[in-house]
Amino acid sequence: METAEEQILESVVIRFAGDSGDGMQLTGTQFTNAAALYGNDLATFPDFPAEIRAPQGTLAGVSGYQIHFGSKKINTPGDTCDVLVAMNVAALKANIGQLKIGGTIIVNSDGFDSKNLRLANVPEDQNPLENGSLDKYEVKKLDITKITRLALADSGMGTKEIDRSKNMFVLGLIYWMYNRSIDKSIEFINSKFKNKPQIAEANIKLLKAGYHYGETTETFNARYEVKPAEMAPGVYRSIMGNEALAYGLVAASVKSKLPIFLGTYPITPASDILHELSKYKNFGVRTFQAEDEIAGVCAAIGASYGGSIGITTSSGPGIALKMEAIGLATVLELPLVICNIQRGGPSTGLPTKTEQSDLMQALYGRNGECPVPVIAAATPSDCFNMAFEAVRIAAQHMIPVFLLSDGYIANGAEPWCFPQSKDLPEIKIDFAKPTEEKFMPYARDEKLSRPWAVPGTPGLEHRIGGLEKQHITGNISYDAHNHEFMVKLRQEKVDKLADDIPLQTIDNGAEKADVLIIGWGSTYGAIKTAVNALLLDGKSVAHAHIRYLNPLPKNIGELLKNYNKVLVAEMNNGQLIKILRDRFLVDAIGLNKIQGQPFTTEEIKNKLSEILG
Amino acid sequence: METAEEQILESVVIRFAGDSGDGMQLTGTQFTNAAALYGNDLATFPDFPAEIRAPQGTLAGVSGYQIHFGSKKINTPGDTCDVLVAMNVAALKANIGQLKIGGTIIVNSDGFDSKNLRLANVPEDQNPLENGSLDKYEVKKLDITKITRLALADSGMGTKEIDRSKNMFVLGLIYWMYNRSIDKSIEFINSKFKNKPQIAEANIKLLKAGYHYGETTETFNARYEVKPAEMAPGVYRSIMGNEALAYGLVAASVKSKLPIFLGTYPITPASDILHELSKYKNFGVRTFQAEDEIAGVCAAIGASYGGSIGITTSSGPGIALKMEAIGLATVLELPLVICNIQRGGPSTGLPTKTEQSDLMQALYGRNGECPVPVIAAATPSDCFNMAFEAVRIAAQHMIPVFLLSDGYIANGAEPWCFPQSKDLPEIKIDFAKPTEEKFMPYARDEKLSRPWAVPGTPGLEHRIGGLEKQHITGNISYDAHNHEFMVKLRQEKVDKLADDIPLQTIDNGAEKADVLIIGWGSTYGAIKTAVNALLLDGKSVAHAHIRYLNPLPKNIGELLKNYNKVLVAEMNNGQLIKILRDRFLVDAIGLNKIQGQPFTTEEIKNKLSEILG
Amino acid sequence: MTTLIDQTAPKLTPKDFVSDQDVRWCPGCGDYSILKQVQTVLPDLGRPKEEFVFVSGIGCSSRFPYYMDTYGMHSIHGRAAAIATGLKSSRPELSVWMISGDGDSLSIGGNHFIHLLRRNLDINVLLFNNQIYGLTKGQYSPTSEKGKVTKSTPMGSIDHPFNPIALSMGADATFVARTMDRDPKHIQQMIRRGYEHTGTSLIEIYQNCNVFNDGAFEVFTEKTSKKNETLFIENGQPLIFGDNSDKGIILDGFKPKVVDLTQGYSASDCWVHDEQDQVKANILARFFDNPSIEGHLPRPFGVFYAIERPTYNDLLNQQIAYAIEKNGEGNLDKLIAGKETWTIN
Amino acid sequence: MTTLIDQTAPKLTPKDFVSDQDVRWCPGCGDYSILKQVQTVLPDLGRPKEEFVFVSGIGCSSRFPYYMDTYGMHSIHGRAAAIATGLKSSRPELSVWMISGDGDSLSIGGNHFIHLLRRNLDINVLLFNNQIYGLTKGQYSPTSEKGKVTKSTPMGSIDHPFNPIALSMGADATFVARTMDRDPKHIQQMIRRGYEHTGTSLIEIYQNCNVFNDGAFEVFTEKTSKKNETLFIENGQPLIFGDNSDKGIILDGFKPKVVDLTQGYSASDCWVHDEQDQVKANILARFFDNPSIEGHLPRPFGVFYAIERPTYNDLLNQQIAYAIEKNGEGNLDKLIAGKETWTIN
Ligand SMILES: Cc1ncc(C[n+]2csc(CCOP(=O)(O)OP(=O)(O)O)c2C)c(N)n1
Ligand SMILES: Cc1ncc(C[n+]2csc(CCOP(=O)(O)OP(=O)(O)O)c2C)c(N)n1
Ligand code: SF4
Ligand code: SF4
Ligand SMILES: [Mg+2]
Ligand SMILES: [Mg+2]
Repeated sequence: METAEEQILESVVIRFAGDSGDGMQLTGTQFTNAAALYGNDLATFPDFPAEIRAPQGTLAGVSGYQIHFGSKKINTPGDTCDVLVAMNVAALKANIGQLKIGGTIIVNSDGFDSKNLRLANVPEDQNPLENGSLDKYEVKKLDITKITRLALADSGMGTKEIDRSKNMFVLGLIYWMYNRSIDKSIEFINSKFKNKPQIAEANIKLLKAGYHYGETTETFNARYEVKPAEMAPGVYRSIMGNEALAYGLVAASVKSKLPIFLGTYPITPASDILHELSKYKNFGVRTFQAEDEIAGVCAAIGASYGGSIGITTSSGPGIALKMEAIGLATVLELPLVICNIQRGGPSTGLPTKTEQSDLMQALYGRNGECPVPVIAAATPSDCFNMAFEAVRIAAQHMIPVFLLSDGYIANGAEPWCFPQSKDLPEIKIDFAKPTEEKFMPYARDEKLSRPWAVPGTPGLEHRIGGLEKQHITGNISYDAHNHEFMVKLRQEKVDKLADDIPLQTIDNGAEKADVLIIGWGSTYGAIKTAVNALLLDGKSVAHAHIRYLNPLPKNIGELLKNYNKVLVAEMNNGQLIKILRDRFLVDAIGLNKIQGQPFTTEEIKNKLSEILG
Repeated sequence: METAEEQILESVVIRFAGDSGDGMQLTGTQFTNAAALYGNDLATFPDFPAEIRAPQGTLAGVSGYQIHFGSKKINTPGDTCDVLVAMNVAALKANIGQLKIGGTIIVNSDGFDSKNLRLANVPEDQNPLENGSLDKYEVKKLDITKITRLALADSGMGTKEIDRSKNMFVLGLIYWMYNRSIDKSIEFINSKFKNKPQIAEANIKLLKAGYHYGETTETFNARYEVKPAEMAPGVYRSIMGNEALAYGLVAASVKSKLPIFLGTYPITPASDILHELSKYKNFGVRTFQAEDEIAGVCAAIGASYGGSIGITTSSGPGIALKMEAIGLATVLELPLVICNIQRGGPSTGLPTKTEQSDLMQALYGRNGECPVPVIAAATPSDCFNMAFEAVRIAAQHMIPVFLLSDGYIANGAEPWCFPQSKDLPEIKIDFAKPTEEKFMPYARDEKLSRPWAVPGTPGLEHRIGGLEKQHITGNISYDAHNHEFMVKLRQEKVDKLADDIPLQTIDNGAEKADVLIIGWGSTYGAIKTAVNALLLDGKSVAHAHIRYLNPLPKNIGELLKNYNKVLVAEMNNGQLIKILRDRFLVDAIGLNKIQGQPFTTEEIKNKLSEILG
Repeated sequence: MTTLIDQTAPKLTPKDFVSDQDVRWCPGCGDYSILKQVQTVLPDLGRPKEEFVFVSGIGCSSRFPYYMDTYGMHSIHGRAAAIATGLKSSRPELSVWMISGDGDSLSIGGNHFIHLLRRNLDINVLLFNNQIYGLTKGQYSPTSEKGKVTKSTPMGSIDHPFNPIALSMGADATFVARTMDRDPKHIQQMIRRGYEHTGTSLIEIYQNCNVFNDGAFEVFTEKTSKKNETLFIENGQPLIFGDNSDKGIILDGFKPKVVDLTQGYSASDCWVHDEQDQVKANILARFFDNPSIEGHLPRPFGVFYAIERPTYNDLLNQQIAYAIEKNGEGNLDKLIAGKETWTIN
Repeated sequence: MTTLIDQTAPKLTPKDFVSDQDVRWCPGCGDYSILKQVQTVLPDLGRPKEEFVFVSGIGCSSRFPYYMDTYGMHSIHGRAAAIATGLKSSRPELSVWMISGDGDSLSIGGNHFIHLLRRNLDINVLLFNNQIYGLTKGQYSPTSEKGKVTKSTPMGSIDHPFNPIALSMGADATFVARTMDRDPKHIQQMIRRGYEHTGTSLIEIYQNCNVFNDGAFEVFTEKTSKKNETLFIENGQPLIFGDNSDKGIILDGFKPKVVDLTQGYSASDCWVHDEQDQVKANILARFFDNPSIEGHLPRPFGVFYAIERPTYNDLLNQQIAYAIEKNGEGNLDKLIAGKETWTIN
């Protein structure tokens, strides 16, 4: 019964929005998996409140999930959406601004009753479903609550439980609209509710109900087809940043033969790395949920001393607490990987929102002259690469390494043509071995790295500590010139790392142009899309994305000279730009967004256009 | 019996050096007081080991105290010394490098026996008293130990106790050499050993013995006179930086009528501020020795919320621990003064040595965009002014303020023409009062400061916290634009403080010149002296000393344009220079010393001369 | 806005303590009840509301101050005790309350917690123990039972949990009590007792997190099991519990034993609770078995221990007063001048 | 440098544990004796020296590792417990020792300290208690007695001090002991017992700081008073002390009382020490009066409490082993691929 006409689209953005309890994150994730398996390229953006479950029906309680999928290369979750699912007034109110003119709204009309209007602070006489304010959109009004209750009337479940299945109806409907199979979601439901067959059945029933609703009713006069994207050949999966980061660490552990020890304390949005790694005990991964962040990082340092690769994960406030210990690790010259999944600051700030405002903290947040390498991941899948790199640098150079990610890529998803284990490079580690000579714990190799001598090795007994050490012997030294020498040596050790990282490349655009836009971290997708568009318009613009923030790649200074203007886009009030201005005395311009939200492509395009004049 | 000829000198540098147990710090302080009371200008530099009492006789155990006093303006403790007192081989070995050719050495010959030679790692056949290596100096060899034992033979004291009085003999001798009265020291001894008259008597006996030794023996063929300095009229006292800092806080407390609450944890070299303030309970000063630094700063924040001026003191590693809480105070917008008495870093580093390497930490050491004012004291007495300023800014602007000092000025002394209470400005504080309207805790005045409403005030009940707040109401807000607005507002609040601080002046030299040397903090004296000398030589050089580091005085950009070259001298690896380069794109040059020791005048002169060409 | 300085001001009601902010806990969360009981008790304490200050850390429970129309601070994770210490030391006349969770006070804030107890500041501590990290969505906490499967312990937790009452006793607390979210009257009673105690009053509150740890305290709160699984202790009263108050606790040497009061034992055989007996309070603190163990002891609720000891805030302010009395109010000019000065004309 | 893998290698001597660094404590400091006793005991433990690791925080006492010719780390203030936890969890076969001071472990490091005890990692903790901050030159510490005049408390301290033994019991330590710097044989005995214990062994060592707190433990260490002021407890032995072993401790209900064994009481009346009795260990822990108080109890030395409980390090490594056994060693390709993949050709 194919009543609806079929249209082919290049890409679509859907935003699911509802109450925290409405299961929008799950709906989004399920649709994401289906789109990924279908072969679309995609990017997602979950956007949820800081409360576990803020009061139902209120603006504070709205939880959103946006997916952008298409048959072309997708770099961002989309500035605006084509379809908005709104489970209640609050969800509509909070998200309508993002909907394209002419876009489709699927609303649960039950969520627009007097109570919901009141909770969302909408006067009774301004019900958006009735006051004409949605005239510029295509509104599909469904009483999803009612349908759900009817469908499950004789399931024997209570109303509260029944209502919780509403999202499955929505999912089914959207599957139908975009011509997707519901099979994988059925599999998922069956496995999720393995021990609650009644609930599994109810969910499946509604999923099908939603699908059939689309097919049967004439609510929708069109059905859409978004063809698979043309992507490089290979095997793909869908991946989120925190997952990728955890895999990257495990991969590096396998490739270096160093067991992982994670010392950490839960904090949003970093906790998922702990959750992931705690599952991989059969890789020899030890996870230690410590009493606080300080204990987390210190335990990691203890483990590194013992020959593991010590890792610690956190977000801004937790990272602040770790700084004293990171200073210790710097002087001990032990490997340590510090993952900061940044969120909105300062202080507790906006815990569930994204930001890039901890770069300066990573670079300078310790007492004394205490330089450490800092690297940053650009996309969800890039978290894998950079986590691998962080371990490699830390272990081969005997140094603590900061890996910066943020809430946006940590929770965002994209298709990933993942590598094979055999194609990943080995990370060669040589533990110190006893020799005839007296062991010198602060002797150095050509990388200026010192030997890693692990307890249990006969003959290499030695003591290390946080007081200034004598060059070579590692004994305590209060000598004035030794101190200056060691401070400079630790700096040189970081600087020399520039020999062991890739040169900076231009990601997009010409080697010489009018404007160079520089980004780092999660702004990659938005900048890429914006620059792509401008290049198509024939604009003289280029994009460089810095993954290695300290030391900077050796050629950056040279590269900057090839552009008349330099724009530095950051989700903070201007941090990388300070470094570039200081280092290269270049009059770079800042594009800054500090809204807990990623850049839109438009914002970047507009700024670039303004500069291009 | 005036056998010795008298010479008049403009200034003299004496360095007392001995074992940690030899009482050199006390000797130095006593002589300092005497010189100060006599009317000399002076500067001092105590230099002691990290251990409480490192093994006797070793290089690690050497404790030194240098005093530079004169009839002219004295700005530094002196690059080199005229007189070196060395109580043993180790003390001689560690300090001989600082003695001027032709200078006088007073040695305790008993400290050069086989045991002492061995402890100081000097081969038996290279006893410096015998191998001619001291030929270029005037060596006065005295067996001070023997004299002391003889003098106190029938005191009834044990040898160990007797030996501990050696330093009094030295002090008496030096008093004689420089024509000073021993009366004040006798007073001091009597009051110090009020309950131990036997020890008091022994000390006085030796003090006199030293004095008489100079007078009687013909060891010294000259006696020196250093006339009082020409100083501005006024009442003077001798002052050390940490003392001055504590007084400045108390003065600000009196002038603002805000009681002081100090929440802190001991750490070198900041502990003395706690020790000082804990004595002033009759000023209503509450000191809380907390369980750690975090509790210290948090308790101060709690007290500030209650209407006290919350203060916390520490050094690098402790400051690192406080950062999360300082972020909270920034968002709470409560007054807080954070005093960092900097020491050698990173990590535990060189706890008893000086450094200026925590500037970046103060500016950027927190998560998120978290700007706070940073100011720095330039000399021991300037600690008074800047502590007063820190309280004023914190309380009037409702903001945490960093006050930077360091080990050098914290323990160094100088004469101080101290102010009268009546001449100090009032610090006007208006606590919020109930009005007809609903209280808005985040409403703002023209300084962008919010009201300070203290618990106990009826009608002003309100809640504050570390989550992002809504403008004006202070309620939690996750709104994207409000967040950006608040981040910028907090930055603007700091920037606007520039209206409330003095413009930058040129301390020395012309308004336009070839080279401008910029310093901050404790480098003041050395730069001043060096620039003075070069100006006398007719060189085109000037000195600006920055006390307000964030925000910078408004005219700094303009001022920099008046000089062809800018040199930034810092006891770190280049921190302020980064800020200036970033802000003003000026190709400033760095002069950096990271040796745990202050700059010498020579070092600065040499660098300036090199640049002047 | 009424001004409450006037002593003849109308008596406060619970509503006066309700702030204008929406309460944002999950529906069904045990925190609601605790909030309500605090709002119920406060008006009765005869204190103007501007004298109350609620200080919290971070966690679901720590959102509490926002919902109270008093002074309040939602601070940072684990540090409420330290902030409250500064406030109470400098403003001893205020009524300072600390709100915290098992993570907030026993994990990251553990050090401030034990130091607060030993210093004995006059602060009322409400410790919301839900045996889970609620706000960060369900990791195990220092009070979670061994073997607990959570997001961070897929194979079960291997940490031996703290016994908060025993830890508090070890830290020399002067007032130690336990209550539960589902017994409003008892919470009210404990809050009142805590308020009346001069010194730090530690009140552990079993609080159900129905999202991440539902039913953790079910055996103690559900009608069917409550009477047999809980032991309500009262000063001077024998330890009796059970469906029909038919069970008692006796001490066999130092070993507590459950006896059947219908079978040869009577109330007068039972151990009589004495709040001032440290040894017995320690024994009671160890009534902490897993309720699924055969022959386990019931879980005590009520005041375990309450003694008087000078508070830090009193001692500090006494020193201040004494210093002023002895040396006179500080004279700034004298202070700055120090002992020795000289004059240059 | 000899390699010690060889089991037939020559037996180690104390000298083998002396590093090449000069010992830099003040002459007369109690730390010297403790160092010596550790160096005396270690060779007897039958372990190659490369398996020993000493981890310390910051403080005079924390310089200890530098003087031991073993692996060691002098870390940062208060964090030794956390560092040792990471090391022992990942390298359970090493013999891990933690050296710390009363400030290091009970002030800034208090939280890690109590968490270490509850988790029960197999680590030997030597807590050098000198009731003062030595390294920072003499401020009072969390174990200093009330009223103590120090640099930071010119009018006397107002903090009620921790009782480290009671605190450790409250934190569910499995091994709790006390000894003193001036009793070499006893330290050695305690160190051996601690080493043999599987789990965290907390050994509090009274240590004289002759520069900033001289004589703090004089009544316990001086010949003239020692016998009457100290009570050496041994498992299974009656609690007897006094100049001629003429005094005993009996329990009057729950109240310990000193009795005169020459006057009607005999050894068999005395309380017999049982290391596994938590209640009695708690009572002993409270033998903590100021020795100047009339009728005070003697201060106990020895093992207060010792029970077995699975260690965190064992449990963690068992989970690892079990996971490998159950799921096979991790396959990286499988992990990365996850559950669902698709192929583009
Ligand atoms: C410094 C820091 N670390 C970690 C966090 C993340 N965090 C917030 S609340 C919390 C634990 C919450 O547990 P609990 O204290 O028991 O409170 P509940 O939510 O269960 O009421 C954690 C780990 C944080 N906000 N700050
Ligand atoms: C983070 C930090 N805070 C403070 C200090 C200063 N500090 C070093 S040791 C110490 C206390 C020493 O006391 P204790 O632990 O009892 O050791 P002791 O010297 O008495 O052996 C303090 C406060 C420090 N080094 N680091
Ligand atoms: S997560 Fe648990 S503790 Fe937090 S509000 Fe929800 S039910 Fe309450
Ligand atoms: S200060 Fe005290 S504890 Fe430290 S080394 Fe000296 S005597 Fe020992
Ligand atoms: Mg909890
Ligand atoms: Mg100590």
